[in-house]
Order: sequence, then C-alpha cells, then structure tokens
Amino acid sequence: MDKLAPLVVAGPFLIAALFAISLPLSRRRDDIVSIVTASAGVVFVGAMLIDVLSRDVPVVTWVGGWQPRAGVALGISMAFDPLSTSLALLAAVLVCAAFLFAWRYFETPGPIFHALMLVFGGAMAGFCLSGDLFNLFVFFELMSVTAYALTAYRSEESGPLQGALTFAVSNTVGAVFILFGIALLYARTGALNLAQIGVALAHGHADGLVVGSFAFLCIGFMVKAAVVPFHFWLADAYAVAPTPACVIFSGVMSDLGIYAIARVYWTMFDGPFQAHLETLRLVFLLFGGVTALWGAVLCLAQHHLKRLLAFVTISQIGMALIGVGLFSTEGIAAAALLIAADGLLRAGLFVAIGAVIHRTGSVNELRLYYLGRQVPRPLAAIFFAGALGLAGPPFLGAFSGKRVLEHAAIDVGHGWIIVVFVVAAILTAAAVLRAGGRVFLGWGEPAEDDPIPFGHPTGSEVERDDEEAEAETTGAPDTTPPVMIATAGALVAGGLAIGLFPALVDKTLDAAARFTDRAAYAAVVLHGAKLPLPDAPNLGVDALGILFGLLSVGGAVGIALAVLSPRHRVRELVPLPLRGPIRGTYWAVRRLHSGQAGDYVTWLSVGAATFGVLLAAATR
Amino acid sequence: MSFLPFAIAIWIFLVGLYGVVSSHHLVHLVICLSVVQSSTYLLLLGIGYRTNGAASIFVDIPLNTKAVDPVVKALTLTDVVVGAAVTALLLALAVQAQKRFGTVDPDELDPLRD
Amino acid sequence: MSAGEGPARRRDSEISFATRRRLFLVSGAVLAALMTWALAGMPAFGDYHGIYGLLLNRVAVPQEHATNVITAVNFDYRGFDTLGEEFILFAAVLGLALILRERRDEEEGPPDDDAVGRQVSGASVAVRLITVTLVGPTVLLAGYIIAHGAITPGGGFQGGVIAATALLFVYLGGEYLALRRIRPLPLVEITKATGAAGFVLIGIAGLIWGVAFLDNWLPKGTPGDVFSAGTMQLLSVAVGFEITGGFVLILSEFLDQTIVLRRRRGARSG
Amino acid sequence: MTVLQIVALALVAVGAPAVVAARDPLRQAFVASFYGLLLGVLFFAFAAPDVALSSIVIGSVALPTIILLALAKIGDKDS
Repeated sequence: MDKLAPLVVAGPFLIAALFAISLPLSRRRDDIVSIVTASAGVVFVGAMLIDVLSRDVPVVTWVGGWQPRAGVALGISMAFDPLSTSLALLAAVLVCAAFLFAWRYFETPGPIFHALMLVFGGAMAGFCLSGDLFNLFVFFELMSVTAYALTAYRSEESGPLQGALTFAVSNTVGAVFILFGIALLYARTGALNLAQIGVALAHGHADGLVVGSFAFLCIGFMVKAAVVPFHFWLADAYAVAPTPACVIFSGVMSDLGIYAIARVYWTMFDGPFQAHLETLRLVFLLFGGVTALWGAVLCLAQHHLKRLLAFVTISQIGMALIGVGLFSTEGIAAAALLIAADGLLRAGLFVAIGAVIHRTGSVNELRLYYLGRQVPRPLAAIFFAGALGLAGPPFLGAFSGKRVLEHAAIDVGHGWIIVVFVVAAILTAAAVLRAGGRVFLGWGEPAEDDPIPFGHPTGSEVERDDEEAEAETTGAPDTTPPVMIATAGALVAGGLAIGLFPALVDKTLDAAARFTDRAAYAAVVLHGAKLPLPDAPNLGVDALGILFGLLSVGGAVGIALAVLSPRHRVRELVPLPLRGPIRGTYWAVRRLHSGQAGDYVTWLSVGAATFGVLLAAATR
Repeated sequence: MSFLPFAIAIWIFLVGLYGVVSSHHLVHLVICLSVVQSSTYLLLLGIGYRTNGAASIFVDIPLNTKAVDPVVKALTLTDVVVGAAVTALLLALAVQAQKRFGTVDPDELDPLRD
Repeated sequence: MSAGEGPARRRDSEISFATRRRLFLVSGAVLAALMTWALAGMPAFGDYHGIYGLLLNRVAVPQEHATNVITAVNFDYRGFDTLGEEFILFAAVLGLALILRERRDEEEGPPDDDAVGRQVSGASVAVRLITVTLVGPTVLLAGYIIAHGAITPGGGFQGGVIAATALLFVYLGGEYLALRRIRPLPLVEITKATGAAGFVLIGIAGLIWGVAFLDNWLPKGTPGDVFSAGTMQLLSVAVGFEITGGFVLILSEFLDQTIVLRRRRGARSG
Repeated sequence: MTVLQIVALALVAVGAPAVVAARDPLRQAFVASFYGLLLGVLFFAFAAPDVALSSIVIGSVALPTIILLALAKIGDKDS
C-alpha cells in the first residue's frame, strides 16, 4: 500500500496523457473514463485514510525508494497523516463531483477538459501529501497552470479571458515569492525536506532569514488562498470559470493555500517562532479577520451568483486563516473542520447554481427573479439547506468548526475574534439566503438594483456584474438532469453532516495534535521512529457554542428577510449622517476590484510589504 | 562583494515587478513577468555556487573534486521549463485578447462581459 | 469590449496610474529592505556547504552510475519533481490549444487579422538552403544531448527544446505547407503525450519490478556509457519527447494563428 | 568572485531594466532574447553549463520566437 501511494498523483496523470494519445472517444466514454478514474482516486485515498487512522504514525513513503541517510533526505517524501490525507480525500471527492456534474453540463468539450481536470486532481493530491518543500512548489504550479487553463475555458468571452489573466499574473508572482522562501531555507539548511529543514531550524532563533522565508512562503500561499489584499484575482476568476471547475476551485483549491501555511509552519517554523507566538497570532488574526469581513461585506453586494459565492469563499478563507493563525492544536482542528464543512457546502451551492444556469441561461440574481421555480423543488431545498449550513446552526455544517474555533480563540486569549467570524458567518449566509429567496421564492423586488441599502454614489458607475449569463451550455434544456440534483444534494448533505457527529470533533482534535507535533513528524519521516502520541485536547458541547450557532442563523435569516422586504426598512435604521460615509466607503472598496492586473499586482506588493513588516515586527 | 549576486536577484525581481505593474501592453507584461521569474534562477544558482567549484559532471574529473551544488541546478532547470510554460500560456491569452476584443492593454479588459 | 470601438476607454478605477506607481514604489522599497534583511542571513557567495548537494555529489556516481549529477537529481533522486514539471508543460499546452483553437463563429467571417498583408514566406534560395541544411544537424544534436543526459551537460529538457527549434528552421527556410507535412499535428500531439505517459509508465514499471515508484530498476551499466544510469536515460528520453512535442505544439499553435489567413487564401485561389 | 562573474552580473543587472524599459514589444522581444543570452553567460560563469544551455535555448531562442509569433498576430498598432 505504501509503495503504491505515489499513484494517487501519477494515476490521474497517466489517464490524462492517454486521453491526449487516444483517438477521440465519444463524449460519453470520456465522461465514463474520467468518472471511473476520479472514483478510483476517492477509493484509493479513502483506503489510505483508513489505513493511516488505524496506525498511530503518519505513513511516509519515499518516491524512488530513496530512504534518508542518517537524517538526510536524498529523495522526495510523501507523508500521509490524518489531516493531509483527509484534505486529499476532500479534493478527490470534489473532482468526482465535478465530473458527475459536468456529465450533463457541457455539450461539446473534447477530452481537453477531462484531461485538465484529471491533472488538476492529481496535482492537488500531490500538494496535500508532499513532504518536500520544492515538490510542494511544483504541485502548486501544476495546480495553478491547470486552473488558469480551466478558467480560460470560454476564452472567446472577455470575462474568462480577463479572469484567467489576473489569476495567472497574480499567482505567478505568488509562486516567485514561494521560490524565494525555498531558496532562503535551502541556503540556510541545505535541505528541501520539510522535516529535515524543521530539525535544522529547531534550535536557531527567528533571524532575518527565517522570518523572511516564512513571510515569503506565506505570501505565496496567501495569494493562492486569496487572503485580502492578495484576493482580487479570485472574484474575477471564479465568477467566470466553468461551474464544474468552480466546484473544485472554491471547494478546495483556495483552502489548500491555508493548509500549506499550516503545513510549513508546523513542520519547519514551530521551533524558532515558539517565543514569538503571542505577536505572531496578532498578525495572522489581523489578516484573517480583515479577509473574513471583507469577503462577507462584498458578497452581500453581489448579484452575479458565482461572484457572490466567490466572495463567500474569500470570507470563509479568512475564517480558516483565523483558525490556523491561532497557532494551536485546537486552531488547526477548527480550521480543518471549517475547511471540510464549508468546502463541501460551497461546492454544493456552486453545483446548485450551475443547475440554475443550466436551466435558465442566466447567472444574475435580479434577472433570475423567481425563475428558480423552473428548477425542481428539491434543488431549491438543497440550496437553502446549504445556505443555512454556512451560518453553522447547532449541530450542522460549520457548527463544529466554529465551536472548536471559539474554544481555541478563548484559550489563547483572543476571544474578541469570535465577534468577527460570527458577523462574517451571518453576512455570508444572509447573502446566499437573499439570493435564494429572490431566485427560488420570488421574494423581494425584481427590479431592485441596490443590494446594499445605501444607494449608488453620485455619478455612479455601471453595475459591472449585471450581464447576461454565460453560454456554458448549448441550447435551453427543458429539464434539470437528476445527476445534478443528486450531486448537489450529496455535497450539501456531506457538508451538513460534518457538524453532526461529536466523534468527528474528537478525531479531528487527535489528528490536529499529530499535525502540530513537529518532533514526532520529523522522527517518523527521517528515522522511521515512532514517538508517543501527543495528548489531544478534549472539548464538550457547551451552551455558548449553541448560542452563537442560533445567533448566526437568526441573524442571517433576519438580514436576508430585511433586504428582501418590500420597502427598505433596513435603510431607515441607519442614522442619516452615517449613510454618506458608509456609501462612500462601500463603493471605494468595491471599486478597488478594478479587474486590472497592474492594480492587483500593486496590491499584492503592498500586502506583501505590510505582511513582511508586521511579521518582522512581531518577531523582534 | 559576496552579496552582489543576491542583491542583483532582488533588483531583477523588483524591476520586473515594476514592469508588470506599469505595463500597458499584455505582451510587455508577460515578458516582464518572465524577468521576475528569472530572478529566482539567479538566486538559486547564486546560493549553490562554491568558489572554484566545478560543475557536478564527473566525466573528466575525479570524484572528490570540489563541485558546486547540483540540487539548485536541478531546481533551476525545472523552474526554467515551468516559467516558459506559464509564459506561453499567458501569451496565448494575450493573442486571444487581441483577436477577440481588439485590445492588448491589460487595463481595458473587463472582468465580466460588457 | 468589442473590437473596433476606437480609442481605448479607460474604466474608472479607484486608483489612478500615478497612484498605482507611487504605491508600488513605496511597497517595492519596503520589499527590497525585507529581502535584503532576509538574504543577508545566507552564507556568503561561493561559500556554500549544504549537506544535500555535498552528499549527492559524493554518492550519485557510485550509486546511480550517472556522471552528470544534475541529471541524476532530476531524473532519479527528485524524479517526482520532474514528473510534476512534465505535466505542467502538458497542461500548459492543453490550455494553449484550448485558448487558441478556432471557434465555430470564427470560421464564418474573415477574422480581423492584423497580419493580413504580412508576407510569411519569400525566403531566398540561399536562406532556404542554409536553414534546411541546419535542420538535420539540429535534430542530431538534440538527440545527442538527450541520449547523453546522464553523462555530459544536457538531457531531456535541453535536447527537447533544441529539437523543437528545428521546426523554426523549417519555417524560416520554407513553406508553411512543408511544415505541415513535417509536423502533422496529431503525430506531434502523440509524441508529447507519449513522453508524458511514458514517464509515468517507467515509474510504474518500478512498482511492477518490485521496487518503489520511479525507482531505478534497470541495470546501471558503466558510468560514462550511453547505456548507463538505468531508467534515468529512459526518463530523459521520455522528457525529451514530451518537451519536443510540447514546444513544437506551442510554436505551431502560434504559427497557425499568423498563417491561418494565408492558407485560406491559397485554398480559395487554388 | 571572478571577473567574468562580476561582468556577467553587471550586464544582467543592466539587462533586466532594459527589458522592462523597452515598451515596444517587438523591440522588447529582441532585448529579452539578448537578456536570455546574458543569463546563459552568467550561469556558465556560475559553473552551471546545464542551466546555461537551457536558459539560452529557452530564454533566447524559444521564448522570443513565441513572442514574435504572438506579436505577428497581435500587430504593432498598440505600441
């Protein structure tokens, strides 16, 4: 089993290459081969996860059979620990779901789409499981290149072309930052293996090189994860990529950036930064908190449904970063639970919206006013269930993740951050509920063009996202394929179920305890030695968590209803003198998303400089 | 003096990035991006260099000759090909932008369809 | 924005071009300081003693019978990286084809092509002769470089790109039609994909052989021989195929963009 | 450091801004090609003939060709 592990990556690659060699198959056969490959991936990674859970140590396999010599890695290792394997499983499941959804979605693509998606799937698995810094970079680039190509799938339109361009330019700059980080660490330690670098850094202090390399790696991964202000490309790209690709992009690719930050920190930097954790947390909570709120406010302002979900993604990335940024076992567990639950829910919502696009040919909330009644009722129910799940109602969806996050935040003395993510959860869920209410139930006003109740600025700009929908599908199908409904239903149900089982929380805490144990990781990777399991924290359900859950759901439903109410009562609630500034700020923020690659790279460098300086200050 | 190669890597990175930020032509932007990438080649090779070291190709030289680091070279080779692939893909986007929308100014492409 | 809308319209953006530049200059200066601070912690130039490289320089020749340690790193010790890199090129070429392929609506009218009046050929006999005579040696050189990857500088990467540039000589020297005969696209595509699939299959063969994925399972021969270093040579050849195919495809996709009009005209008149 | 290294470094340090400053993409393609060559020389001076070879074939032959082909399609009117 251990020896076969690299096939998680190589298998899909091989099938993708064979797609390019073989004579064009029929569309159906392309689909079948892809789905079988993707399902095999799910089964394989699933089996791997069961195997890993049954052992007490991560399963380490050396590609090419190069066992380390006296603690020096010669080759590249893959490390299957419970968290990395679970994340790979999530990626595999979403690839499978995307293929199922695409089954009836496009009418005419050749095998190019299938080949790209398979390579993408393999790259994500490689990224999750790699134990080598440069190998991580290679799979980062591979994910990126396939994602650019998928985004540009309908490049005869301006949107996809621009989305792919800003995506590619931003992420390429991010990749260069990662390489700088890698080069610095290689110069210092003479190693590329995460565990070996960790050992070499463990007893040094956080000098310029160590801080710089951590900063540059984080910057690169934050570009991928779309942390504010590195996030601009995401909304452009996710709004225009084909929906099956969005399912993966939003469901897991963004989260991989957050995962990578956690991975590099807990395998390499835990030693030198131990003394500076207090201040380090502040930096990450700042970036995470701003991201969570920024995404939440802007998603409330979108009418383009995919763009709306793109901002939901950004907001939830912020929450996951808060979890990781608490730099504790509980924080990691919280982030893992959030990534799993929210990722599945977002993917499910994307599938549901894809089904609406498939049926109606539009993606704009206002144009779709009550057109959602054309899609089967269950789909509407699935959509609302997913939207409510985003808020994290007690025992469903993101609830368990948020509960652990509350504990983790209070534990390290940053309870205030709870306010941030409760507000973010309320706003994101409210935005999705509002869209659902308008599209499926015909609530609110059809012609209303003002999502935020403070009006347009004077001499206002055009609504940029009010365009006719994408021609992803040919013709106007008069039925919604059951497979779409089933896929959406399964994803949303899976996402909701994450919150349901208390045992899952305990398992995740165990897994997080292992993930954050640098010494144990290094021992098993470099010497095949097994260290005793760390003690995992134990959490009971408490009234506070349930209270926050209820508050989030109540708030979300309340805001959604208020926005949809006939006359804008919400507007009246805000004192008159405040309306102007709020409106001004809102449009200023919104216009920062200019769609210009030059702007985005400028903000990227501003963000990089800010993050670097803050990190340097935090470690002095 | 021994910092010179690294200082120049930083210089190239920033100069290239400035080109990306200030570009009015997609092809220009893409070439500037490849300049940004080239800073990493210099950085990596600069790190692995050893004074008077030979290239790690032991054909006519004995095995214990002082040689420069082979790993950074392998990384750079990978990096060069990756950079070329990304550049080609971006140029294709530029061609498509001109073909479809008659513009190569990155600032004129609309995020969503007009 | 549609073509022919006239002078560029600049969408109103929150920050003006001057502001953008100022913002960048400030943050760039800060980044420069940060990077200098970080890089100052490195060993001085020329004084590197990283354990990984030192070790590989010592063990690669005895272990793998490859005199070129860089190739040993790329195709053996860190072959997994190269696998990923292969597929980066693979995905980029797929994406390129996706972006540049002709759309249905494109064939209906003559595309608004700026290259209308451009003369593609018109090479003199001398140029033709020179370039055509260069094709053979270039391909030979490429083959040599690929085959000797494990011994002397070079390998699949460099040889592959050199082979692809042979295409350039054909283009410079002659006709697009000759080019079309020399590089029938499906064949090139198959070359590229075979290279990619071959790399994976050689890796998997290791598993069948009972060793690890991408392990070196062939007899390793004498260091310095063409047939030394085991699977490394096979992988180098696979990469050579992939890179040749990939770059030929990239070049010809772009070439097709410029030539498509001319071909249509020829078809009409002929 | 050897003289060759210092000279090559200096040339590369001047070459990069030259590539960026060439705002006309056609001219820029040629400058970039030359820059690729300079990088090749520098890598050779860093005892990295493999990388020098690929930098030259990719950076100063393959990429500039692709750029020229892209420009042939795009035309020069925007510069």
